[in-house]
Amino acid sequence: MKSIMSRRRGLAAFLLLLIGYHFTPYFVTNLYHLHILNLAGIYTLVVLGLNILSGYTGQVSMGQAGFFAIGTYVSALLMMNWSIPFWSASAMATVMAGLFGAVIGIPAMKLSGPYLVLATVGFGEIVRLVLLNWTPVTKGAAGLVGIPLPTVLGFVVTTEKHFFYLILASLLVGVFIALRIADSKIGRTYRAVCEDELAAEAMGVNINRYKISAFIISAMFAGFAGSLFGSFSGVTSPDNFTFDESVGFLCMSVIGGNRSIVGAVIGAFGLTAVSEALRVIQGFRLVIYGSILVFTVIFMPKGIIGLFRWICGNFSVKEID
Amino acid sequence: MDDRNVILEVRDISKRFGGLRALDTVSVAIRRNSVHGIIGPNGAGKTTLFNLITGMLLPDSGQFEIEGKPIKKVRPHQLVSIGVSRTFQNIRLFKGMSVLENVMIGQHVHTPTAVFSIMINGRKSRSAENAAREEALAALGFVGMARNVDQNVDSLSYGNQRLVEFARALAAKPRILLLDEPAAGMNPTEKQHLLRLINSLQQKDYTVVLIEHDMKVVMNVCSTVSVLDHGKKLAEGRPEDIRRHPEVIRAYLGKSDRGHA
Amino acid sequence: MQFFLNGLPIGAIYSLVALGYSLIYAASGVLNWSQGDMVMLGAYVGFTVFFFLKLGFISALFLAIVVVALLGALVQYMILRPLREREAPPINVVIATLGVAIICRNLALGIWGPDPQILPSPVSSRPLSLAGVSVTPQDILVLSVGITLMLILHSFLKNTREGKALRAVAQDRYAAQLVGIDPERSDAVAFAASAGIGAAAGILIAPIFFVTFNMGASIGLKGFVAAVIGGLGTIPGAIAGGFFLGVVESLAGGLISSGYRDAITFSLLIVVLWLKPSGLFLRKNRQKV
Amino acid sequence: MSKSSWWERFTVLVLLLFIATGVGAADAAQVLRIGVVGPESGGGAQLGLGQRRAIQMAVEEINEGKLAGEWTLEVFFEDDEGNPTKSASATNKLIQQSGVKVIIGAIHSSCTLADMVVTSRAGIPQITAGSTGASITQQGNKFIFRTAANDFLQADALIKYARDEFGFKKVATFTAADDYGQSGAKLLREACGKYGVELVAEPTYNNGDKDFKPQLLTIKDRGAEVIFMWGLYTEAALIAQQAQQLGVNAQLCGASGMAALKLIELGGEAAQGLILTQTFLPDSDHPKVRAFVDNYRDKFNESPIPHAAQAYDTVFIIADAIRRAGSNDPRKLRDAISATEGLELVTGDPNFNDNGDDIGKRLLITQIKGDKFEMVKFIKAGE
Amino acid sequence: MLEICGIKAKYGHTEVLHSVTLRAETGRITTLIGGNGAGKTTTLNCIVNILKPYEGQILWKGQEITGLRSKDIVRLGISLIPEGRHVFPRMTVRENLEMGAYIRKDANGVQKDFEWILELFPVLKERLGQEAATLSGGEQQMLAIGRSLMGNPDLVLMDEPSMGLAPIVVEEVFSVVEQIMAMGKTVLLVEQNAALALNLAHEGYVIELGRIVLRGTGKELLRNPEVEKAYLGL
Repeated sequence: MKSIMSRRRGLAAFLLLLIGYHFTPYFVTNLYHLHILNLAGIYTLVVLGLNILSGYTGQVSMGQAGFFAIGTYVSALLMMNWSIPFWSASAMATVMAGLFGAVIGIPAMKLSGPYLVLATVGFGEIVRLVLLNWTPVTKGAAGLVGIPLPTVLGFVVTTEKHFFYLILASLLVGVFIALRIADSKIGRTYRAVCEDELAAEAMGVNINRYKISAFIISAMFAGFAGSLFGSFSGVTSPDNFTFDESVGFLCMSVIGGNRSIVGAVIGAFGLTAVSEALRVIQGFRLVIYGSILVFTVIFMPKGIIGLFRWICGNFSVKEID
Repeated sequence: MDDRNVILEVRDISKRFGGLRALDTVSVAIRRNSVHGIIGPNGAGKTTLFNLITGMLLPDSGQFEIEGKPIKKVRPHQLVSIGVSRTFQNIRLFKGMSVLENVMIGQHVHTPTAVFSIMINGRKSRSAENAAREEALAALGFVGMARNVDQNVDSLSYGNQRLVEFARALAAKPRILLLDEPAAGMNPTEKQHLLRLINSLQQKDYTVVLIEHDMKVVMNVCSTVSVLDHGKKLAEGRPEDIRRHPEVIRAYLGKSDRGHA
Repeated sequence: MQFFLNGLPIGAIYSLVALGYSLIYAASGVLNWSQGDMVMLGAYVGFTVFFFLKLGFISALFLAIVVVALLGALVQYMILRPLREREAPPINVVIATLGVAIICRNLALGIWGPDPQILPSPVSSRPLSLAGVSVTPQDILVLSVGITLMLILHSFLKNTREGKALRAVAQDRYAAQLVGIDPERSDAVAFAASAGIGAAAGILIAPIFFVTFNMGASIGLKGFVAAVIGGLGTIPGAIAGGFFLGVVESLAGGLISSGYRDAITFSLLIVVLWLKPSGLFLRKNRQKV
Repeated sequence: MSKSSWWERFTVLVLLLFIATGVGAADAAQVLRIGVVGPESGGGAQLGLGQRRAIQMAVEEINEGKLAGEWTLEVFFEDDEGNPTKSASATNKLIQQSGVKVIIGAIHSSCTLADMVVTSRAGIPQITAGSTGASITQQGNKFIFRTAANDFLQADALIKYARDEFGFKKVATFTAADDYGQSGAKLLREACGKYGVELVAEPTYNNGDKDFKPQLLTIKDRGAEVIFMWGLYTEAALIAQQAQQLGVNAQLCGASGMAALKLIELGGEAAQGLILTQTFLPDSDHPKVRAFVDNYRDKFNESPIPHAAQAYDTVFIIADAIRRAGSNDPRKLRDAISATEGLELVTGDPNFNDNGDDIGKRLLITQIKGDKFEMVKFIKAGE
Repeated sequence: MLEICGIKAKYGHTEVLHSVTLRAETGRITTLIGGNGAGKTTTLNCIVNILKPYEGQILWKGQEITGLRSKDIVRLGISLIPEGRHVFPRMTVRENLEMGAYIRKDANGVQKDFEWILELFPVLKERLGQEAATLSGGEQQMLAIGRSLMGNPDLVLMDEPSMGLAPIVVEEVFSVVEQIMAMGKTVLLVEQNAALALNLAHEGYVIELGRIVLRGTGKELLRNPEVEKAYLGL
């Protein structure tokens, strides 16, 4: 079975890369660079979930910032108001985001294309507006200040370097789970639902259940990422969760390569790095950023991972995602 | 007809699309272990009948029974558990997926979805996955596509795509298999192969319902043939009777002179 | 009553923007996320014509429509046609139009600066009182020009060769090719018409809401909501959806809570989508231009 | 070295590269690097770009006039798009990459709060010239200073003035649903209580809203005689216009956030008579103000917004602090800033309290007449 | 005269035409018959370049038209009446007919053809103001033919005009096909109803799996036992 072999090879290469990445703090001593890597790591978690949702089941979401926000606020409020430890708060935030994912998944059963996009946009905006206006709980526009730092086995995570390892560990788990989902019966069924709902249904797939479950999974990824994000930033406010943020997540997923877990990682790191690198240009920075988006989707229709696959030709990177 | 021998009964089914009466009080009884052909000119309502049986359309009136049990408001995906699976007239494979993956989807209801086990790559999920793969490979082996498992379905010829779809429907382990023009796009060799497959299915305790244009196929494998025309059942009987049925000939040839053979 | 009337002018603007979405969606199946930024560019071009070329309001309106319409056609030919030729998935088209929006917005920021600009109203701003409710001449202007534009668009689609070709492409792209229509050209016409209508909307609201480089984001989103509520891809739906949204917003803001106004609007939208995905104002199946 | 693995060598190589590109380079003597964070694109771009221009101007003036003693100021700008995450990244970049020793910014309170996490960890003083959110200076963070106008004094002065001068009894507030607007709303509410006027309505709006008629109609129905706005000038101009259209006769008042000449331009006729508290008057005879406004107009061909004046002053505070500290050590710099006194600047005589708030700001009550603000009352600090 | 020489075409990765060669003589009816999925419609789509053949040549009146844009092919007088009719559903019957003349500039000629078509299909005359979607299947087929004739084509390609129609309507449609031919136009008719088509046609081709397997005059093919077995099979 050739595919299994090349898949193993691809996975091994990818894991080797991650292990290499593990040593990053030894040579990236610039805290700013480390900070950006950490941020990219958190974004990657969101994009992993989104990739499963929009890449595998074809349900495009432009409201992912809403789930991200729910994760951030729920875990932050639990830690601040009830002194719940980080990991429990994070777990509850993840579950809460998942619940909202289920709620949004219900209309998604009936909707597709632009209608679903708009429903998710609406969801993201509703979340942001509620955070902004529900002042007694969310502190409104001022946001939450002094979100506690996470504790891992009694060790308080404080510096960028500490966060680097916490985020890296989360990322490894996240990538592993995403790969497992993508590479299992669930991922296969998602792709089938995306390719042909009718045929999938005729083969006994309960498409509604699968569509909702994809929303739940993506929401949980975003929710967990949100809980990390809150503690990482120390403060949070509705300004973090605008429509533009959701658009950014979607761009990462598509630019990296929709329907590819490795692509999600590449997209999140790549786009975060590009948008920081463009700081060199002061004036028309975002004009160039927009142009990059346009050119990529025209000339790399399958994202960066598609380009890799094309270059690698026979070496089937496709198999590892 | 012996009732115990009827596995699928269609009773007085009607369906309209706008002004068009696609099916008009059609009744068909399918006997266990038979190969039942449904023929008729284009637009006669054959595919509509399949779509109604599989729950993809809801009938305006009438009902279905499988093994004497009425099936009402059953969602399409639940039909597989009841024991019905189908192929499509315009091949509906999952593009961008491999042959094996396509057929493994057919196994969907027969393997557990062990969510937790999947996430940790546990033994339960691995054994389920292996079982699904074995079943899918067996189905592919049966239709003679075992060599192409890793190929993308896009790259197959029409005939082979039909075979993959056939294997996918078989992998769902149905009691009743609905085949919508399985021979369309097949060359004579492939058709022969298909005929053998359908015949051997009959011996394996399957019931096959078959929509087909190719009379050679129909005449060779079907034990009973129902003829639809403009939403109505025109005739039903053994193939050799049907081909001489004057109504059927008229339906197929219109009022034009057929010429002489 | 006052709330209801207040909703009408802004409703007319939403209708115009929604028309743009629907026209493009019907013709080419593309959801153009840069529609709102065409509104912004229209307002800026109008502003520039008015202040730097010192031409009147009417010529500003006219020139803005022409310039932005050309830009719309350019977007179709430069960006969407290559995407279609490469058979790019719909999500790539979404990202491409979002990219266009980002480019437009920040180019405008670079060219016209961050400060809001004002385009003076050609009519007096003194309110008139009619039967206890006050309306401004500008509101009346917005409504009348808006409705006129809708009528012009309607007649363009009904009576001109290009307009009919556009409808034909929208209804059946394949058959349209068979009678000799170039669908890419029709798409360009749809983009141009949508951008032109958007530009007109921009000029109309410029005296009321000012001109800013990021005005396109919210108005674009609202126009999209209006188009979907009315039934995406239909002309009457877009118009009805726009007015409906304008009035609902005004009522929600006035009677329930202004802070949650948009949240209410979006919740309503999700409910509408859930109950009637084909839009509020149209029978099922009755789709497209 | 004989046993060093490849990645150790690689690490050294990368480190050398970073040093070569000046990342870890030691500061050249007598240069103080200042980092500025603010929104130069996105919603608050007018504030961010106003801040950039004023700071650029101040730095040039200081360097030319050797006003910072032996020190030369070097300034680095970063855009945060009004997004707290990007703001924190930008601050990180300024500190780690550009090696700045003091940060000016940000403008959105949410961004400033996010930046403070970074600056306090790094031990770098941060001065915000724009954020007024109450929580910023109430955290006991010793590295944050604020040169924005003091909102408490403004709210207090406005309510008192409205009561004493016009005898208004029924008032309404109409505030932005952001940090700035909501802290203003709270202060106004407290001031109303203090001066015994009745607050009949407290509607809010979201930034970027265009239609304020529903809220204005509510205010009209409740019979408010005066409306206190707390937000930015674009919205204020729209509110003024729509109030006029709806026939709302209440007196309009606002605070320094909206005090820009652009307000007069955008608001047109409807903005006439609007009463504002602000920290400087563009038409004032005060020599500092004159010089600032004239230079700014010469350079950028437009009038400065109050925020620009505050940012401009902030650079002078830093110049003064570095001259006194004689070292660009962030801690010494911090101490020097907190000891600022006796400077006469465009918006007042800066003087920081224990929280880091500038309590030396001038406060003027002005009214829009024609195309300018006219002073109607001067309130000295601490009054 | 239309000549197709060895065209090959793919949908995605699947080759559907393996080499199709046929010719349609001027002023005659040529028919192409074959089962579902044999490549009949694909051949027609290749002629008007909706699907681009990747090999082979198509000549019209001796001029190569392979790879020309669809709209230019239409201008050369080739018109396809598609399978499933594809009338513009939300346009009135009149508008549909007008769209047929999209490429024409001669207003007088268009008007004349318009009147002629209404004579040909009296039923359309009664429904000029009605939206095409409200027509019955047979009426829609008439409209599709009428729309095509409005372009004054020299070559009419018809794809399964009998599909889904009642026998009596089919008869009407086929009598129109004869009238079209009588006007000197060239007709290439694709049909699944082989007996009907072969009875009408001067010349017939049998296509199977993307290959032409038989050719002959209509009468010859009707009597051919191979055709008999495969397509009439009764």
